[in-house]
Amino acid sequence: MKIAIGCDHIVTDIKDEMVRYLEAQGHEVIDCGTYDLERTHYPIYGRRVAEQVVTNEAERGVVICGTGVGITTSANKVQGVRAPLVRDVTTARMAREQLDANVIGIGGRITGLGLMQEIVDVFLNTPFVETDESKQLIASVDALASTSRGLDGDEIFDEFLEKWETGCYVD
Amino acid sequence: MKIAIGCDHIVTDIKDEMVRYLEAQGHEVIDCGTYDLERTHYPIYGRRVAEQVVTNEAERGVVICGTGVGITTSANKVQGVRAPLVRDVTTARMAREQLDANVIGIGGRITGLGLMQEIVDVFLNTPFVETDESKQLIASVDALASTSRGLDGDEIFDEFLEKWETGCYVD
Amino acid sequence: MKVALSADKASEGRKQVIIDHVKGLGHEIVDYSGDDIVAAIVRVTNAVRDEEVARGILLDSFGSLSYMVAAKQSGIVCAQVSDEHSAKMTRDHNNSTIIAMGTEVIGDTLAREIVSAFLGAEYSGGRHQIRVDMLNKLA
Amino acid sequence: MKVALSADKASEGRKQVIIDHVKGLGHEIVDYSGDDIVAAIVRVTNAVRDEEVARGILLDSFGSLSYMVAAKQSGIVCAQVSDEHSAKMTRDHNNSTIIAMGTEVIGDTLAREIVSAFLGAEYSGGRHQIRVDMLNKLA
Repeated sequence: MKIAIGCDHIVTDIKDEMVRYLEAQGHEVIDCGTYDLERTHYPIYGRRVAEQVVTNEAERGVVICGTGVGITTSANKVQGVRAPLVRDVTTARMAREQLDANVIGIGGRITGLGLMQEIVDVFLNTPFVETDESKQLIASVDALASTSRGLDGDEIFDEFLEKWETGCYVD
Repeated sequence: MKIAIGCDHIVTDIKDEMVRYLEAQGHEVIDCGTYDLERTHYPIYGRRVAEQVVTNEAERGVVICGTGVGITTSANKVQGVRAPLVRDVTTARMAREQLDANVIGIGGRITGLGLMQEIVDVFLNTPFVETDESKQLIASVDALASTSRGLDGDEIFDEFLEKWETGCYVD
Repeated sequence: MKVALSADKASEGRKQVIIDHVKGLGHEIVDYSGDDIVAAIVRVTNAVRDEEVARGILLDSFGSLSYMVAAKQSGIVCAQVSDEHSAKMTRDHNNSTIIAMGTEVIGDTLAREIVSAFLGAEYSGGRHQIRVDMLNKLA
Repeated sequence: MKVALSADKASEGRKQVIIDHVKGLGHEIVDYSGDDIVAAIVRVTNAVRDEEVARGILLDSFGSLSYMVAAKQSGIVCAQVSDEHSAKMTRDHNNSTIIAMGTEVIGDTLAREIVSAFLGAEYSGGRHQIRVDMLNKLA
């Protein structure tokens, strides 16, 4: 399977481990970054993974940040993405069966690597179970985020990165 | 606080991170090993941590292996240890309040480092709430493992290590 | 503070646990649940965006549907959580104003503790705001 | 296979969920619960050690009491679990024959899935046996 993966700088090492794990299983991985430990911003990578999935460049996406909330929410803000954020195998399985989830979010500072690998295994291997109810729910979800600028490219974030460079975002 | 810590070779890096975290908070850490990635056996380190705690060399213990089951069970087999194995903050808090837990077990391949640190914070900072019921439960637990060889030293495992060296344990 | 709630039919028992807990913490709770779960979630996100309420709590069997629907709403940061640390950190770092929880995954006391952690934590702003601005730009 | 069960009073509802699930998986389940929770746990560990049953499941509010009591029994390897991966891996690596779960922490479906993972996994022995031998030496 072709899988897009993304992370922020808090969990780059964990993402790299996941890339090795997926490739060892024979999957083709599109690594959307980040690639090092330099401070960056999760929506950049969540959007990139989402774009790969909704344009069918990748069949599924995996996104990881500290709690998973930031990067998974950025992926969900792209129309057509259905991304649960999970800490157990069961939620991953049910999101595939009931909601045909196409991206999975995990918190790298919340969930350990062994559990994470099993979550991803089940996410990749569980088929969608189509029912009238599930089709209707998915249609409702996909109709949302109609104002999404998820396919407008990395450039949509430039205005904020310029403000960042000029020191507008300080602790 | 004086804290004994132990792990197996699967999670040495995570234990080392936890040692740094605890020392940065001003705790004194007795690192019972293991110290590197060479294959070893969790009961050695679970027993050592348990011994530090029940002989009052350390006030509390922290044990980590892959799932946490092996090393936490070895600590519990030492009389006087009360060690929950947790994946959430609430269970750690309640085990302090209700059972005066003196060792905490966590799975390094199950739980991420951020959640792990909060679990340990709460484990160290939550006081025991003494009630008639809790005193009675603790007395029941402490009466168990009366045949424990937990204070007989590392040597009790020598017979198995000899068998290991001669290749009696093969996959 | 004022807290909005939505729950699916299967989470009726958990809903009562959460209502009692939120009230016990001294907050007001408004129940937006209804037959159409997606519509109920959107009512909660609208109430949060319009500042009729300060926070939202979404309950369904696994939390995923509630999370996806809320996360897709413009200007909303929602967190799907099953642990107390995430509930706290997502306030601090993401300025999440809504959490989604799975009734079939989490027990009563853990659910209460997650709510306490979420309602008790504040956003720290600063460098984190660029990421929230980026989320809001996406949708 | 035959599975032994103990539950505290607060876990009565969860106990029924587990009984139904274990039976649904085609196994026999024997309820050892009683007024004295510690005594009930020991009855389960004895049944496992005497091979009257193949596995044990222990339920109480947080799982910690059941776990400590079972782990201290001679020749018993018990696992306190709240996720499916641990339930599987602890069979594979530790030859655990008993699991302890916290009713207030885990939801119904996650509890069922943990039981399925635990009952469906086998011990792989080999290098892992030295550690189990060491555990049994301790108590």
